[in-house]
Amino acid sequence: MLNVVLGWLGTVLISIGVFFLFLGALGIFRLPDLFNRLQAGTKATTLGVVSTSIGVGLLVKGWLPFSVALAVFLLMTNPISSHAVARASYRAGVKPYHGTSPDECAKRNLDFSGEGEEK
Amino acid sequence: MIIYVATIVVIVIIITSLIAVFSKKLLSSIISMGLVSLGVSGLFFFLQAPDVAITEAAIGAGLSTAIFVIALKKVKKGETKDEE
Amino acid sequence: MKNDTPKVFKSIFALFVVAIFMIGLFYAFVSMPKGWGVNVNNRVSRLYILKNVRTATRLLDSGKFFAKGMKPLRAEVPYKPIKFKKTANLEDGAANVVTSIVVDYRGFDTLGEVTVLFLAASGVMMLLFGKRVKPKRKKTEPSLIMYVGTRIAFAVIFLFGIYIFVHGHLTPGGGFPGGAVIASGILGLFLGRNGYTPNHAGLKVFESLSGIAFVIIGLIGLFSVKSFLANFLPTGIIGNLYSAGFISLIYIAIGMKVGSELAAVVDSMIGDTKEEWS
Amino acid sequence: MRIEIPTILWAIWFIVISTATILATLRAVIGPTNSDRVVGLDTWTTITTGFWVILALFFFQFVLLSVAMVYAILSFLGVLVIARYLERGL
Repeated sequence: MLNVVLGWLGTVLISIGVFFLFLGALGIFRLPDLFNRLQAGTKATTLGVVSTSIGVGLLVKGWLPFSVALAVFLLMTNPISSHAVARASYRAGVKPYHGTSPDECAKRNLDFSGEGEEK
Repeated sequence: MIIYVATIVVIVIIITSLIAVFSKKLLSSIISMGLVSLGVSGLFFFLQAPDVAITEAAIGAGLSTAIFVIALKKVKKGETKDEE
Repeated sequence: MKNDTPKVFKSIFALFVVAIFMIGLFYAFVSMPKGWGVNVNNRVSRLYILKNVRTATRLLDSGKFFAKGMKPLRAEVPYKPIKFKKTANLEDGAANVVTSIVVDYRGFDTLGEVTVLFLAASGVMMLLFGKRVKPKRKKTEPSLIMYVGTRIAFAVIFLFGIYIFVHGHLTPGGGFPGGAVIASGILGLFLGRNGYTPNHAGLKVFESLSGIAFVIIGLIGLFSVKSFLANFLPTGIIGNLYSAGFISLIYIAIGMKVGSELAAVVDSMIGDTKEEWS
Repeated sequence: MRIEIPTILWAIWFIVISTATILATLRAVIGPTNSDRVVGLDTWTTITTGFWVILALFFFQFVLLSVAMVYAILSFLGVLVIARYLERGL
Protein backbone atom coordinates (compact mmCIF):
# COMPACT_ATOMS: atom_id res chain seq x y z
CA MET A 1 0.00 0.00 0.00
CA LEU A 2 2.69 2.44 1.06
CA ASN A 3 4.73 1.45 -1.96
CA VAL A 4 1.88 2.26 -4.33
CA VAL A 5 1.17 5.61 -2.66
CA LEU A 6 4.85 6.61 -2.72
CA GLY A 7 5.17 5.46 -6.32
CA TRP A 8 2.26 7.52 -7.58
CA LEU A 9 3.41 10.49 -5.51
CA GLY A 10 6.80 10.24 -7.18
CA THR A 11 5.23 9.97 -10.63
CA VAL A 12 3.12 13.06 -10.02
CA LEU A 13 6.19 14.94 -8.75
CA ILE A 14 8.17 13.99 -11.85
CA SER A 15 5.31 15.12 -14.09
CA ILE A 16 5.14 18.48 -12.30
CA GLY A 17 8.89 18.84 -12.65
CA VAL A 18 8.88 18.08 -16.36
CA PHE A 19 6.06 20.58 -16.89
CA PHE A 20 7.95 23.33 -15.09
CA LEU A 21 11.16 22.58 -16.99
CA PHE A 22 9.19 23.04 -20.19
CA LEU A 23 7.69 26.30 -18.87
CA GLY A 24 11.18 27.59 -18.09
CA ALA A 25 12.40 26.83 -21.58
CA LEU A 26 9.30 28.44 -23.11
CA GLY A 27 9.85 31.55 -21.01
CA ILE A 28 13.45 31.74 -22.05
CA PHE A 29 12.40 31.60 -25.68
CA ARG A 30 9.47 34.01 -25.58
CA LEU A 31 10.17 36.75 -23.02
CA PRO A 32 11.36 40.13 -24.31
CA ASP A 33 14.56 41.01 -22.49
CA LEU A 34 17.41 39.45 -20.55
CA PHE A 35 16.21 39.98 -17.01
CA ASN A 36 12.78 38.55 -17.69
CA ARG A 37 14.35 35.57 -19.38
CA LEU A 38 16.67 35.10 -16.42
CA GLN A 39 13.72 35.05 -14.06
CA ALA A 40 11.92 32.44 -16.11
CA GLY A 41 15.05 30.41 -16.67
CA THR A 42 15.96 30.23 -13.01
CA LYS A 43 12.81 30.03 -10.94
CA ALA A 44 10.85 27.63 -13.09
CA THR A 45 13.70 25.29 -13.90
CA THR A 46 14.89 25.18 -10.28
CA LEU A 47 11.45 24.09 -9.14
CA GLY A 48 11.32 21.61 -12.01
CA VAL A 49 14.62 19.91 -11.38
CA VAL A 50 14.18 19.79 -7.60
CA SER A 51 10.72 18.24 -7.98
CA THR A 52 12.03 15.76 -10.55
CA SER A 53 14.91 14.53 -8.44
CA ILE A 54 12.82 14.17 -5.29
CA GLY A 55 10.22 12.26 -7.30
CA VAL A 56 12.85 9.87 -8.59
CA GLY A 57 14.06 9.41 -5.02
CA LEU A 58 10.54 8.49 -3.90
CA LEU A 59 10.06 6.04 -6.73
CA VAL A 60 12.96 3.73 -5.93
CA LYS A 61 13.80 2.35 -2.52
CA GLY A 62 17.12 3.62 -1.23
CA TRP A 63 17.76 6.40 -3.71
CA LEU A 64 16.22 9.13 -1.56
CA PRO A 65 19.34 10.44 0.28
CA PHE A 66 21.39 10.98 -2.84
CA SER A 67 18.54 12.59 -4.73
CA VAL A 68 17.80 14.90 -1.80
CA ALA A 69 21.49 15.85 -1.79
CA LEU A 70 21.26 16.58 -5.52
CA ALA A 71 18.12 18.66 -4.97
CA VAL A 72 19.73 20.67 -2.15
CA PHE A 73 22.81 21.32 -4.25
CA LEU A 74 20.73 22.58 -7.17
CA LEU A 75 18.56 24.67 -4.84
CA MET A 76 21.71 26.22 -3.42
CA THR A 77 23.73 26.91 -6.56
CA ASN A 78 21.15 27.86 -9.20
CA PRO A 79 20.22 31.21 -7.60
CA ILE A 80 23.90 32.06 -7.12
CA SER A 81 24.73 31.57 -10.78
CA SER A 82 21.63 33.46 -11.87
CA HIS A 83 22.52 36.34 -9.54
CA ALA A 84 26.03 36.40 -10.97
CA VAL A 85 24.73 36.50 -14.55
CA ALA A 86 22.24 39.28 -13.79
CA ARG A 87 24.79 41.44 -12.02
CA ALA A 88 27.41 40.89 -14.69
CA SER A 89 25.10 41.74 -17.55
CA TYR A 90 23.81 44.87 -15.79
CA ARG A 91 27.37 45.99 -15.33
CA ALA A 92 28.22 45.09 -18.91
CA GLY A 93 25.58 47.53 -20.08
CA VAL A 94 22.59 45.42 -21.05
CA LYS A 95 19.58 47.73 -20.99
CA PRO A 96 16.31 46.49 -19.50
CA TYR A 97 13.16 46.22 -21.58
CA HIS A 98 11.46 49.60 -22.08
CA GLY A 99 8.36 48.44 -20.24
CA THR A 100 10.36 47.79 -17.09
CA SER A 101 9.60 50.60 -14.70
CA PRO A 102 11.07 51.93 -12.56
CA ASP A 103 14.69 50.90 -12.92
CA GLU A 104 15.54 50.86 -9.25
CA CYS A 105 19.19 50.11 -9.85
CA ALA A 106 19.73 53.21 -11.97
CA LYS A 107 17.67 55.37 -9.63
CA ARG A 108 19.62 54.55 -6.52
CA ASN A 109 22.95 54.71 -8.32
CA LEU A 110 24.14 51.65 -6.50
CA ASP A 111 27.81 51.14 -6.08
CA PHE A 112 28.44 47.55 -7.01
CA SER A 113 32.03 47.35 -5.93
CA GLY A 114 32.51 45.34 -2.81
CA GLU A 115 29.18 45.47 -1.05
CA GLY A 116 29.59 44.26 2.46
CA GLU A 117 33.16 43.11 1.98
CA GLU A 118 35.35 43.42 5.01
CA LYS A 119 38.55 45.15 4.18
CA MET B 1 12.17 5.52 -27.77
CA ILE B 2 15.66 6.42 -26.71
CA ILE B 3 16.90 6.57 -30.30
CA TYR B 4 14.77 9.66 -31.07
CA VAL B 5 16.11 11.48 -28.02
CA ALA B 6 19.65 10.59 -29.09
CA THR B 7 18.89 11.96 -32.56
CA ILE B 8 17.79 15.25 -31.04
CA VAL B 9 21.00 15.41 -28.99
CA VAL B 10 23.06 14.80 -32.13
CA ILE B 11 21.21 17.60 -33.94
CA VAL B 12 21.94 19.95 -31.04
CA ILE B 13 25.61 18.96 -31.15
CA ILE B 14 25.81 19.66 -34.89
CA ILE B 15 24.13 23.07 -34.60
CA THR B 16 26.31 24.21 -31.71
CA SER B 17 29.53 22.99 -33.29
CA LEU B 18 28.70 24.90 -36.49
CA ILE B 19 28.12 28.01 -34.37
CA ALA B 20 31.43 27.41 -32.58
CA VAL B 21 33.27 27.34 -35.90
CA PHE B 22 31.56 30.17 -37.75
CA SER B 23 30.81 32.69 -35.00
CA LYS B 24 32.62 36.03 -35.13
CA LYS B 25 32.75 36.63 -31.38
CA LEU B 26 35.20 34.49 -29.46
CA LEU B 27 33.10 34.31 -26.29
CA SER B 28 30.10 32.89 -28.10
CA SER B 29 32.40 30.33 -29.70
CA ILE B 30 33.54 29.28 -26.24
CA ILE B 31 29.97 29.01 -24.97
CA SER B 32 29.01 26.90 -27.98
CA MET B 33 32.00 24.69 -27.36
CA GLY B 34 30.86 24.11 -23.79
CA LEU B 35 27.44 23.13 -25.13
CA VAL B 36 29.08 20.70 -27.56
CA SER B 37 31.00 19.11 -24.68
CA LEU B 38 27.88 18.73 -22.57
CA GLY B 39 25.99 17.21 -25.48
CA VAL B 40 28.77 14.76 -26.25
CA SER B 41 28.84 13.71 -22.61
CA GLY B 42 25.12 13.11 -22.83
CA LEU B 43 25.65 10.96 -25.88
CA PHE B 44 28.18 8.85 -23.98
CA PHE B 45 25.56 8.56 -21.27
CA PHE B 46 23.11 7.13 -23.80
CA LEU B 47 25.66 4.63 -25.04
CA GLN B 48 26.07 3.15 -21.52
CA ALA B 49 29.56 4.52 -20.94
CA PRO B 50 29.14 6.57 -17.77
CA ASP B 51 32.87 6.60 -17.04
CA VAL B 52 33.61 8.50 -20.21
CA ALA B 53 30.56 10.71 -19.64
CA ILE B 54 31.81 11.82 -16.22
CA THR B 55 35.30 12.50 -17.53
CA GLU B 56 33.99 14.42 -20.54
CA ALA B 57 31.67 16.54 -18.39
CA ALA B 58 34.40 17.28 -15.85
CA ILE B 59 37.25 18.08 -18.21
CA GLY B 60 35.49 19.29 -21.34
CA ALA B 61 32.62 21.29 -19.96
CA GLY B 62 34.02 22.57 -16.70
CA LEU B 63 37.74 23.13 -16.64
CA SER B 64 38.28 23.47 -20.37
CA THR B 65 35.67 26.22 -20.72
CA ALA B 66 37.05 28.02 -17.68
CA ILE B 67 40.61 27.86 -18.94
CA PHE B 68 39.58 29.11 -22.38
CA VAL B 69 37.75 32.07 -20.84
CA ILE B 70 40.75 32.92 -18.66
CA ALA B 71 43.02 32.69 -21.70
CA LEU B 72 40.67 35.05 -23.58
CA LYS B 73 41.00 37.49 -20.69
CA LYS B 74 44.78 37.20 -20.83
CA VAL B 75 44.85 37.84 -24.58
CA LYS B 76 42.62 40.92 -24.33
CA LYS B 77 44.39 42.36 -21.32
CA GLY B 78 45.33 45.73 -22.82
CA GLU B 79 41.98 46.53 -24.42
CA THR B 80 39.33 48.52 -22.61
CA LYS B 81 36.72 48.68 -25.37
CA ASP B 82 33.57 46.72 -24.71
CA GLU B 83 33.13 43.92 -27.14
CA GLU B 84 29.35 43.92 -27.20
CA MET C 1 24.51 47.11 3.24
CA LYS C 2 22.70 46.60 6.49
CA ASN C 3 23.51 43.33 8.12
CA ASP C 4 20.83 42.22 10.52
CA THR C 5 21.42 38.51 10.72
CA PRO C 6 23.71 37.44 13.52
CA LYS C 7 26.79 35.58 12.47
CA VAL C 8 25.81 32.50 14.45
CA PHE C 9 22.78 31.92 12.26
CA LYS C 10 24.85 32.01 9.10
CA SER C 11 27.26 29.50 10.52
CA ILE C 12 24.42 27.25 11.64
CA PHE C 13 22.84 27.44 8.20
CA ALA C 14 26.12 26.56 6.49
CA LEU C 15 26.65 23.70 8.92
CA PHE C 16 23.11 22.46 8.21
CA VAL C 17 23.62 22.47 4.45
CA VAL C 18 26.93 20.66 4.68
CA ALA C 19 25.49 18.18 7.18
CA ILE C 20 22.71 17.17 4.78
CA PHE C 21 25.34 16.41 2.17
CA MET C 22 27.49 14.50 4.61
CA ILE C 23 24.54 12.34 5.62
CA GLY C 24 23.51 11.65 2.03
CA LEU C 25 26.95 10.81 0.79
CA PHE C 26 27.88 8.71 3.78
CA TYR C 27 24.63 6.81 3.41
CA ALA C 28 25.75 6.06 -0.10
CA PHE C 29 29.10 4.95 1.33
CA VAL C 30 27.70 2.39 3.71
CA SER C 31 24.70 1.03 1.85
CA MET C 32 24.44 -0.06 -1.74
CA PRO C 33 20.92 0.72 -3.00
CA LYS C 34 18.95 -1.51 -5.25
CA GLY C 35 19.99 -0.38 -8.67
CA TRP C 36 23.61 -1.28 -8.11
CA GLY C 37 23.49 -4.97 -8.72
CA VAL C 38 21.65 -4.96 -12.02
CA ASN C 39 24.27 -5.19 -14.68
CA VAL C 40 27.16 -6.65 -12.73
CA ASN C 41 27.29 -9.75 -14.89
CA ASN C 42 27.99 -7.56 -17.86
CA ARG C 43 30.36 -5.25 -16.05
CA VAL C 44 32.67 -7.88 -14.54
CA SER C 45 34.73 -9.92 -16.94
CA ARG C 46 34.07 -13.61 -16.54
CA LEU C 47 37.24 -14.85 -18.09
CA TYR C 48 40.45 -14.84 -16.21
CA ILE C 49 42.76 -12.74 -18.29
CA LEU C 50 46.09 -14.49 -18.44
CA LYS C 51 48.75 -12.39 -16.83
CA ASN C 52 51.28 -15.18 -16.93
CA VAL C 53 53.01 -15.07 -20.29
CA ARG C 54 54.45 -18.55 -20.00
CA THR C 55 51.06 -20.22 -19.64
CA ALA C 56 49.67 -18.23 -22.54
CA THR C 57 52.55 -19.24 -24.81
CA ARG C 58 52.15 -22.87 -23.82
CA LEU C 59 48.48 -22.73 -24.68
CA LEU C 60 49.21 -21.04 -27.96
CA ASP C 61 51.95 -23.54 -28.84
CA SER C 62 49.81 -26.56 -28.07
CA GLY C 63 47.32 -25.44 -30.69
CA LYS C 64 44.31 -25.60 -28.42
CA PHE C 65 43.78 -21.90 -28.74
CA PHE C 66 43.45 -21.86 -32.50
CA ALA C 67 41.90 -25.27 -32.92
CA LYS C 68 38.58 -24.64 -31.23
CA GLY C 69 38.44 -20.92 -31.02
CA MET C 70 38.30 -19.56 -27.50
CA LYS C 71 36.79 -22.69 -26.01
CA PRO C 72 39.75 -24.38 -24.30
CA LEU C 73 40.78 -21.15 -22.66
CA ARG C 74 37.24 -20.61 -21.49
CA ALA C 75 37.03 -24.13 -20.14
CA GLU C 76 39.88 -23.60 -17.73
CA VAL C 77 37.79 -21.24 -15.64
CA PRO C 78 34.46 -22.69 -14.57
CA TYR C 79 31.51 -20.41 -15.23
CA LYS C 80 29.77 -19.08 -12.17
CA PRO C 81 27.13 -16.37 -12.22
CA ILE C 82 28.31 -13.33 -10.33
CA LYS C 83 26.15 -12.08 -7.48
CA PHE C 84 26.58 -8.66 -6.02
CA LYS C 85 28.05 -8.61 -2.51
CA LYS C 86 28.09 -12.44 -2.39
CA THR C 87 30.61 -13.77 -4.87
CA ALA C 88 34.26 -13.62 -4.02
CA ASN C 89 36.42 -11.96 -6.61
CA LEU C 90 37.76 -14.47 -9.10
CA GLU C 91 40.42 -12.09 -10.30
CA ASP C 92 41.98 -8.79 -9.37
CA GLY C 93 39.05 -6.91 -10.80
CA ALA C 94 36.53 -4.57 -9.30
CA ALA C 95 32.79 -4.24 -9.71
CA ASN C 96 33.51 -1.66 -12.40
CA VAL C 97 35.36 -3.41 -15.19
CA VAL C 98 36.70 -0.20 -16.72
CA THR C 99 38.52 0.65 -13.51
CA SER C 100 39.84 -2.86 -13.27
CA ILE C 101 41.36 -2.63 -16.71
CA VAL C 102 42.65 0.91 -16.40
CA VAL C 103 44.38 0.56 -13.05
CA ASP C 104 45.19 -3.12 -12.75
CA TYR C 105 45.77 -4.82 -16.06
CA ARG C 106 47.00 -1.67 -17.72
CA GLY C 107 48.46 0.12 -14.71
CA PHE C 108 51.74 1.04 -16.32
CA ASP C 109 49.85 2.93 -19.01
CA THR C 110 48.07 4.95 -16.33
CA LEU C 111 51.44 5.87 -14.85
CA GLY C 112 52.33 7.19 -18.30
CA GLU C 113 49.10 9.20 -18.47
CA VAL C 114 49.83 10.79 -15.12
CA THR C 115 53.31 11.67 -16.36
CA VAL C 116 51.85 13.29 -19.47
CA LEU C 117 49.51 15.40 -17.34
CA PHE C 118 52.42 16.39 -15.11
CA LEU C 119 54.46 17.48 -18.14
CA ALA C 120 51.55 19.53 -19.50
CA ALA C 121 51.04 21.25 -16.15
CA SER C 122 54.73 22.06 -15.84
CA GLY C 123 54.66 23.43 -19.38
CA VAL C 124 51.81 25.80 -18.51
CA MET C 125 53.54 26.87 -15.32
CA MET C 126 56.82 27.45 -17.14
CA LEU C 127 55.07 29.54 -19.79
CA LEU C 128 53.31 31.75 -17.27
CA PHE C 129 56.13 31.89 -14.76
CA GLY C 130 57.02 35.29 -13.39
CA LYS C 131 56.77 37.75 -10.58
CA ARG C 132 53.31 38.43 -9.15
CA VAL C 133 52.28 42.02 -9.84
CA LYS C 134 49.16 44.04 -9.12
CA PRO C 135 46.81 44.23 -12.09
CA LYS C 136 46.81 47.46 -14.09
CA ARG C 137 43.08 47.90 -14.46
CA LYS C 138 40.68 47.82 -11.56
CA LYS C 139 38.92 44.52 -11.12
CA THR C 140 35.30 44.26 -10.11
CA GLU C 141 34.78 42.82 -6.67
CA PRO C 142 32.35 39.92 -6.48
CA SER C 143 29.30 40.39 -4.31
CA LEU C 144 28.76 38.95 -0.86
CA ILE C 145 26.37 36.35 -2.22
CA MET C 146 29.01 34.91 -4.51
CA TYR C 147 31.62 34.99 -1.75
CA VAL C 148 29.51 33.04 0.74
CA GLY C 149 27.94 30.81 -1.90
CA THR C 150 31.19 29.65 -3.41
CA ARG C 151 32.62 28.98 0.03
CA ILE C 152 29.68 26.78 0.97
CA ALA C 153 29.70 25.11 -2.42
CA PHE C 154 33.42 24.43 -2.09
CA ALA C 155 32.88 22.11 0.87
CA VAL C 156 30.25 20.16 -1.00
CA ILE C 157 32.25 19.96 -4.21
CA PHE C 158 35.39 18.84 -2.38
CA LEU C 159 33.44 16.12 -0.59
CA PHE C 160 31.91 14.96 -3.84
CA GLY C 161 35.29 14.82 -5.57
CA ILE C 162 36.63 12.63 -2.78
CA TYR C 163 33.51 10.47 -3.09
CA ILE C 164 34.16 10.01 -6.80
CA PHE C 165 37.72 8.83 -6.49
CA VAL C 166 37.28 6.73 -3.37
CA HIS C 167 34.41 4.89 -5.07
CA GLY C 168 36.33 4.48 -8.30
CA HIS C 169 36.20 0.68 -8.19
CA LEU C 170 32.45 0.55 -7.57
CA THR C 171 30.90 3.36 -9.59
CA PRO C 172 31.91 5.14 -12.78
CA GLY C 173 34.51 7.75 -12.16
CA GLY C 174 37.95 7.46 -10.72
CA GLY C 175 41.03 9.51 -10.22
CA PHE C 176 40.91 11.82 -13.19
CA PRO C 177 37.30 13.07 -12.92
CA GLY C 178 37.59 13.28 -9.14
CA GLY C 179 40.71 15.40 -9.40
CA ALA C 180 39.06 17.61 -12.00
CA VAL C 181 36.06 18.13 -9.75
CA ILE C 182 38.30 19.10 -6.83
CA ALA C 183 40.20 21.53 -9.03
CA SER C 184 36.89 23.04 -10.11
CA GLY C 185 36.02 23.65 -6.47
CA ILE C 186 39.28 25.51 -6.01
CA LEU C 187 38.45 27.50 -9.16
CA GLY C 188 35.21 28.47 -7.44
CA LEU C 189 37.20 29.84 -4.50
CA PHE C 190 39.20 31.93 -6.98
CA LEU C 191 35.97 33.33 -8.40
CA GLY C 192 34.51 34.17 -5.02
CA ARG C 193 37.12 36.67 -3.92
CA ASN C 194 39.68 38.79 -5.70
CA GLY C 195 43.22 38.11 -4.66
CA TYR C 196 42.66 34.63 -3.32
CA THR C 197 45.88 32.63 -3.24
CA PRO C 198 46.10 28.97 -2.31
CA ASN C 199 48.91 27.54 -0.26
CA HIS C 200 51.56 26.93 -2.91
CA ALA C 201 53.86 24.90 -0.70
CA GLY C 202 50.95 22.68 0.27
CA LEU C 203 50.03 22.06 -3.37
CA LYS C 204 53.62 21.16 -4.19
CA VAL C 205 53.93 18.77 -1.26
CA PHE C 206 50.61 17.10 -2.09
CA GLU C 207 51.51 16.61 -5.71
CA SER C 208 54.96 15.19 -5.11
CA LEU C 209 53.86 12.95 -2.25
CA SER C 210 51.01 11.44 -4.25
CA GLY C 211 53.27 10.88 -7.26
CA ILE C 212 55.80 9.16 -5.06
CA ALA C 213 53.06 7.05 -3.46
CA PHE C 214 51.98 5.73 -6.86
CA VAL C 215 55.50 4.55 -7.70
CA ILE C 216 56.03 3.10 -4.21
CA ILE C 217 52.85 1.03 -4.49
CA GLY C 218 54.15 -0.28 -7.80
CA LEU C 219 57.51 -1.12 -6.25
CA ILE C 220 55.87 -3.03 -3.40
CA GLY C 221 54.19 -5.13 -6.06
CA LEU C 222 57.52 -5.64 -7.78
CA PHE C 223 59.19 -6.95 -4.64
CA SER C 224 56.36 -9.06 -3.29
CA VAL C 225 54.63 -10.47 -6.39
CA LYS C 226 57.52 -10.16 -8.87
CA SER C 227 55.75 -7.74 -11.18
CA PHE C 228 55.58 -3.98 -11.31
CA LEU C 229 52.15 -2.66 -10.23
CA ALA C 230 50.86 -6.09 -9.33
CA ASN C 231 48.10 -6.54 -6.81
CA PHE C 232 49.42 -7.51 -3.38
CA LEU C 233 46.28 -7.14 -1.30
CA PRO C 234 43.36 -9.58 -0.87
CA THR C 235 40.61 -8.91 -3.36
CA GLY C 236 37.60 -9.45 -1.14
CA ILE C 237 33.97 -9.65 -2.24
CA ILE C 238 32.59 -7.85 -5.26
CA GLY C 239 30.75 -4.69 -4.32
CA ASN C 240 32.22 -4.01 -0.89
CA LEU C 241 34.12 -0.83 -0.29
CA TYR C 242 37.24 -2.72 0.77
CA SER C 243 37.21 -5.07 -2.13
CA ALA C 244 39.40 -4.53 -5.10
CA GLY C 245 42.85 -4.82 -3.63
CA PHE C 246 45.11 -1.88 -4.29
CA ILE C 247 42.90 -0.15 -6.86
CA SER C 248 41.41 2.28 -4.36
CA LEU C 249 44.85 3.15 -2.97
CA ILE C 250 46.13 4.00 -6.44
CA TYR C 251 42.99 5.98 -7.22
CA ILE C 252 43.41 8.06 -4.07
CA ALA C 253 46.98 8.87 -5.13
CA ILE C 254 45.91 9.74 -8.70
CA GLY C 255 43.02 11.88 -7.47
CA MET C 256 45.18 13.96 -5.16
CA LYS C 257 47.84 14.36 -7.83
CA VAL C 258 45.46 15.43 -10.60
CA GLY C 259 43.55 17.77 -8.28
CA SER C 260 46.62 19.60 -7.05
CA GLU C 261 48.11 19.81 -10.56
CA LEU C 262 45.00 21.25 -12.15
CA ALA C 263 44.58 23.66 -9.23
CA ALA C 264 48.14 24.85 -9.78
CA VAL C 265 47.40 25.31 -13.50
CA VAL C 266 44.30 27.39 -12.73
CA ASP C 267 46.25 29.42 -10.18
CA SER C 268 49.09 30.20 -12.55
CA MET C 269 46.64 31.15 -15.31
CA ILE C 270 44.42 33.40 -13.21
CA GLY C 271 47.15 35.42 -11.49
CA ASP C 272 48.71 38.50 -13.06
CA THR C 273 52.39 37.99 -13.64
CA LYS C 274 55.15 40.03 -15.19
CA GLU C 275 57.81 38.32 -17.24
CA GLU C 276 61.22 38.52 -15.67
CA TRP C 277 63.32 37.95 -18.74
CA SER C 278 62.08 40.88 -20.78
CA MET D 1 10.79 0.28 -8.76
CA ARG D 2 7.74 0.50 -6.58
CA ILE D 3 5.22 0.74 -9.41
CA GLU D 4 5.23 0.24 -13.17
CA ILE D 5 5.14 3.52 -15.02
CA PRO D 6 3.01 3.31 -18.19
CA THR D 7 4.80 3.69 -21.51
CA ILE D 8 2.72 6.66 -22.62
CA LEU D 9 3.98 8.63 -19.62
CA TRP D 10 7.62 7.92 -20.52
CA ALA D 11 6.89 9.08 -24.07
CA ILE D 12 5.24 12.30 -22.87
CA TRP D 13 8.14 13.09 -20.53
CA PHE D 14 10.75 12.51 -23.22
CA ILE D 15 8.92 14.54 -25.86
CA VAL D 16 8.31 17.51 -23.54
CA ILE D 17 11.89 17.58 -22.27
CA SER D 18 13.34 17.28 -25.77
CA THR D 19 11.22 20.24 -26.88
CA ALA D 20 12.44 22.23 -23.89
CA THR D 21 16.06 21.39 -24.71
CA ILE D 22 15.60 22.53 -28.29
CA LEU D 23 14.03 25.83 -27.18
CA ALA D 24 16.92 26.53 -24.79
CA THR D 25 19.44 25.66 -27.50
CA LEU D 26 17.75 28.09 -29.88
CA ARG D 27 18.05 30.85 -27.30
CA ALA D 28 21.72 30.01 -26.82
CA VAL D 29 22.23 30.17 -30.58
CA ILE D 30 20.25 33.27 -31.57
CA GLY D 31 20.71 35.33 -28.40
CA PRO D 32 21.40 38.93 -29.38
CA THR D 33 24.04 39.53 -26.70
CA ASN D 34 26.52 37.31 -24.96
CA SER D 35 24.54 37.52 -21.74
CA ASP D 36 21.56 35.94 -23.48
CA ARG D 37 23.76 33.08 -24.57
CA VAL D 38 24.94 32.57 -21.00
CA VAL D 39 21.34 32.46 -19.81
CA GLY D 40 20.61 29.90 -22.51
CA LEU D 41 23.56 27.80 -21.37
CA ASP D 42 22.43 27.97 -17.76
CA THR D 43 18.89 26.87 -18.55
CA TRP D 44 20.12 24.20 -20.95
CA THR D 45 22.28 22.60 -18.29
CA THR D 46 19.56 22.74 -15.65
CA ILE D 47 17.02 21.10 -17.96
CA THR D 48 19.53 18.47 -18.95
CA THR D 49 20.34 17.66 -15.34
CA GLY D 50 16.68 16.89 -14.79
CA PHE D 51 16.71 14.85 -17.97
CA TRP D 52 19.62 12.70 -16.79
CA VAL D 53 17.86 12.08 -13.49
CA ILE D 54 14.85 10.74 -15.38
CA LEU D 55 17.14 8.65 -17.57
CA ALA D 56 18.75 7.16 -14.47
CA LEU D 57 15.26 5.96 -13.58
CA PHE D 58 14.70 4.71 -17.14
CA PHE D 59 17.90 2.64 -17.25
CA PHE D 60 17.48 1.84 -13.53
CA GLN D 61 21.08 2.38 -12.52
CA PHE D 62 21.97 4.29 -9.40
CA VAL D 63 25.42 5.12 -10.69
CA LEU D 64 23.98 7.42 -13.33
CA LEU D 65 22.72 9.81 -10.63
CA SER D 66 26.30 10.72 -9.80
CA VAL D 67 26.77 11.71 -13.44
CA ALA D 68 23.93 14.18 -12.97
CA MET D 69 25.64 15.55 -9.86
CA VAL D 70 28.92 16.12 -11.74
CA TYR D 71 26.91 17.79 -14.49
CA ALA D 72 25.29 20.18 -12.01
CA ILE D 73 28.59 21.09 -10.34
CA LEU D 74 30.46 21.74 -13.56
CA SER D 75 27.69 23.74 -15.20
CA PHE D 76 27.48 25.96 -12.11
CA LEU D 77 31.19 26.73 -12.24
CA GLY D 78 31.20 27.29 -15.99
CA VAL D 79 28.37 29.83 -15.79
CA LEU D 80 30.10 31.56 -12.88
CA VAL D 81 33.36 31.88 -14.84
CA ILE D 82 31.66 33.41 -17.87
CA ALA D 83 29.69 35.81 -15.66
CA ARG D 84 32.86 36.99 -13.95
CA TYR D 85 34.42 37.50 -17.36
CA LEU D 86 31.46 39.58 -18.51
CA GLU D 87 31.65 41.95 -15.54
CA ARG D 88 35.40 42.35 -16.05
CA GLY D 89 36.31 40.95 -12.69
CA LEU D 90 38.41 37.97 -13.65
